[in-house]
Amino acid sequence: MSRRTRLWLVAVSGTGLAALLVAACLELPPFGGSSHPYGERAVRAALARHTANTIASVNFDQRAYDTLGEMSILFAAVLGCVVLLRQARDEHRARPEPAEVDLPVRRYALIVLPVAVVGGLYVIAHGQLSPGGGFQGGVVAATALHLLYLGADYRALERVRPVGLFEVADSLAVSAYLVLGLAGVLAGTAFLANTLLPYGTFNTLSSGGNVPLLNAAIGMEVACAVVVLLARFLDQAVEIEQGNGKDDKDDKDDKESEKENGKENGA
Amino acid sequence: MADAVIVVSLLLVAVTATAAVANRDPARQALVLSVLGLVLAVLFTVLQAPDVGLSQLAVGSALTPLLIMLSVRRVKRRGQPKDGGR
Amino acid sequence: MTAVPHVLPYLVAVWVFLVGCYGLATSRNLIHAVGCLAVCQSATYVLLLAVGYRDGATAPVFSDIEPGSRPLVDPVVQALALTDVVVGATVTALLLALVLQVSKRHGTVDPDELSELRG
Amino acid sequence: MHHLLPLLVALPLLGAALLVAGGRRLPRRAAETIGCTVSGATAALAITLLLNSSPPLVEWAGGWVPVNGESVGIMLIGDGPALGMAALASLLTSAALAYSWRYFDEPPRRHAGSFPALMLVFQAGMCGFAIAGDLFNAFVFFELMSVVAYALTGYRIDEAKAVQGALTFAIVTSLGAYALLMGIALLYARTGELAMAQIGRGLDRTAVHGGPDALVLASFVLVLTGLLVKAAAVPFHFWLPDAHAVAPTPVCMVLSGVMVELGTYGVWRVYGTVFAGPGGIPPADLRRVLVVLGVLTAVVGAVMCWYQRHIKRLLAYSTVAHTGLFLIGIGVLTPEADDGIALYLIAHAGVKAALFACAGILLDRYGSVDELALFGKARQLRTVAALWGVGALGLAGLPPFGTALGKAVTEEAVGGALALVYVAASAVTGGAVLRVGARVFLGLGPRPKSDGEYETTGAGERPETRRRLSRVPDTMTAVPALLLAGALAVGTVPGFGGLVADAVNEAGSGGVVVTSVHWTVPGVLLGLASALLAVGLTAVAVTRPALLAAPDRALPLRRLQSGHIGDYVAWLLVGTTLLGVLALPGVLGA
Repeated sequence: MSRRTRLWLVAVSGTGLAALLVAACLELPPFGGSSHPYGERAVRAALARHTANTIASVNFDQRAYDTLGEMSILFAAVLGCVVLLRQARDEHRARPEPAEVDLPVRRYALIVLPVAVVGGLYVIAHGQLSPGGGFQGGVVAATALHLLYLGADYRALERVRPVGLFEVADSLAVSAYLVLGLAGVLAGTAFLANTLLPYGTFNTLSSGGNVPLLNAAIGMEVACAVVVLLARFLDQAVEIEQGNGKDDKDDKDDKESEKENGKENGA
Repeated sequence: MADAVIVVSLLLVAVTATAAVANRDPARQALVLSVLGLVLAVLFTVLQAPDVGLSQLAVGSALTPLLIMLSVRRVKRRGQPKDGGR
Repeated sequence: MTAVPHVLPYLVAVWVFLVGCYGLATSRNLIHAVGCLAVCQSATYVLLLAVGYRDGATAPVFSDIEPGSRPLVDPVVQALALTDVVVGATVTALLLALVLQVSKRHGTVDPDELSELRG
Repeated sequence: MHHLLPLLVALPLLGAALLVAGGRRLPRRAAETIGCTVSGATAALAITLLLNSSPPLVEWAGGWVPVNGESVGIMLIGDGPALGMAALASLLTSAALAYSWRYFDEPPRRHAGSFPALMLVFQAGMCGFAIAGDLFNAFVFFELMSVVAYALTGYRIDEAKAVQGALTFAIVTSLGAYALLMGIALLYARTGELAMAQIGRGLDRTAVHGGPDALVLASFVLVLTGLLVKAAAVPFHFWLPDAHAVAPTPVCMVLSGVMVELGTYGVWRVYGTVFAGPGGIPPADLRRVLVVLGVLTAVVGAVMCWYQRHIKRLLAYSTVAHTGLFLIGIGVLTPEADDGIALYLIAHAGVKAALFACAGILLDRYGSVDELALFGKARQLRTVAALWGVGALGLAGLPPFGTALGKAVTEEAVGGALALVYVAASAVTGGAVLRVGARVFLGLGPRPKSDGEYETTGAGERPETRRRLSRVPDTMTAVPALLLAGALAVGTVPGFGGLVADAVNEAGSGGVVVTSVHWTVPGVLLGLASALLAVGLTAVAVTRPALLAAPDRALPLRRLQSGHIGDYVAWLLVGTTLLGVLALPGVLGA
């Protein structure tokens, strides 16, 4: 289809869809309305279970099963990226040269890095009390780790970031979440039921029963998943090269990546 | 007051989203997307959703643009086989 | 009454979604297309949170307010949006991984030049 | 019993997590054994639950049982169709894992478990979607199965076509999923609920002034867009041939056999529980939408199927055609048609997966899935040839296959001209498959010639096994044989049809209806007619290729399948608008 035809199609059908959606918007309850039956029930349920942050309660207690699905999506995407961004038959690895970093950049990165990682962990730990939680903190901590790439260099990053270990930790976090859920079934209540642990004192770190545990599992899962994702993309951007004509034999590839993986480089 | 902030951030979201689509160069688009993430985070915060705002800030304005930049770099690197460490 | 027109947030969401679709359909670069898809998705966050907003309400977090003292915005849509944000990031990552492989195998990221699958 | 429902999701996920955790040390054989065991155990669980699903099971995740009819938890449905789809998905996943046993392409280094792990997550996603009783939860599992499917489709990263097909699939389906989510948000705005049944009740409550309004219409259109993209209805179907033709064979078996059908199932479930009430979309409008799209899909799928030479692509188009038939069946909204479709769907899954398995054997043996390139080459594969022929006749609907029984029941329910669509579409797709068999396995007729430039050839593909097979391993022939036997059993085991019908009727919105599902004389005759027609088409195509070769008239249709992502997105928008237009009269009339 030519670009012109496609543009016409998009214009015509887009107009139709826009008309439909705008008509629907006019029928929606006015913005800022006060009818939220499910929301009010959720708030009551959260208070009944001593969880100060209602969103954490919805995510890790009332709709924890959704979060299970979401966590599996992240897990699957990481697994998918590991598979898709593996070293293909006709590629080889090139060790990146160490490069000089400007001193201010290095200082900045090295100062911000611990702050950001600790901040991420703090955000994870307080998920059931204040805004934040496993997702946010996990992403922050994992992204912060990559400041090391900015501040020092790729090899330094590789030393503190054994990707394989993070993959294992990722799947262990998933298992932990599942096992916590299955405990409910074994105890005769329902899957992911938050009835086994005491709910604790409102507004303290250990309140909410299962919620802090599930939150921690998610935090670990997200942090590890993001580390692995970024590692795969960095790998592609920095290390893996097309085997321009050389067509490495498999065993040679094997050795090279084994070396990469053994982390025995003395850089 | 709060209403005015909501209106302004909504309009900013609309404008930034349009800019993100209109920017046909992926590297520049990644920058616009990170601005979009920031504007969305502001909007969510004024809509009283700090949790979502925080994750949007982490994901939308840091992680996604970072992934896009890395991909752009990889795609650009094709054709020029030898390249430095960063 | 509020100063925010009743439908503006919804219209913004619709606009963002349609703009993203337009960009996706006319994109000349697959990385750009993935970015447009991310724009489409941000429409869903805006819509969800706009649906859950309530005039004069505060965030449903009780670490610093008394329960029952003020009206609260809907926490459920926030949890949904949170899920959605994470899903969006992972899908973007997977799509970019596929784009990288397309660029390696086809030597281009212009959808106009991909012509192996047709008919 | 109902507490075990979430295990359908948790069990395979746990298996996948353990596979990845042990990935580095796990030898390949152990990983595959674990994969097969977990997948099989889940299948057994699904079947056990299915046998206990009368009256339907309901589970509230987290133990949030409703108080005064209201709950904050997530509802899982364990009725006949839900558990049936979960069992079907689990069985096919097990079959695919058994098929790939030890012979599938080498796994990524030090990630021996990644292929079985992905398959297990895929299984979890499909089961979760099937048993979801909450609209947002359905979206989450929709995304889960889509995300895994993208990764599995692009699994063979050395193949240019594979990564392109996977990307197309990913972009189109993701856009559909976001449309679905927009629809869910609109429904939430209107009703303030997320459980499907509650939303349906909420719509009825708010519709006191009578009938649906633009908001209901828009949410219906958006939700259906997402589901129909998955189901691959025309014009949302373009991603399917591109993805299914290039995905690894074991993945194709599951994608074509059950994932696409889950989209159709989703349409049935969502309409029945959300939009069927007085505040939803009137039945006449749904009928118009689904029958028009269904006929369009069946015709386009069948015609395109006939003109393919890439064997896996040909099978993919036949899936499109059958999706059309399923949509017509659920669109007429009679309990008999629902029963027929349920049977048809089960048997079709067996037949289609078996055919893909045979195509995979060709690929691994000869390094090609091109009808013309393989002409007469596969003469010595007698067993595979027999399986292929039987599968083709099953696809065409030859009694006593389950496909024929399901088709016959549906044909009687839809009646008239629509029944002709069933006969024609199944005959053409069955005939196309039979034609491939006659040429490839028997070398009948003159050597065919390429008939145009605008096509995808299947030659020069890399086998999926480590090296070309010199001998076909037993697992690779046993799996399609078993699948075909299953499809045959659906039609022949006495009482099975009645069981399926009871399970479907119990779950349907029409209350308790007693339908009888059995072979009738007209049904058998119609089945024989389509099988004969398929054989006739094959005979003509093989002996006089010029007569049925691609005429220029089909070229415009083929040009639509351009492989261009922008085009597909444009078609998706067109389809969404088309849905709106088709369903509009009910809203205007209200």
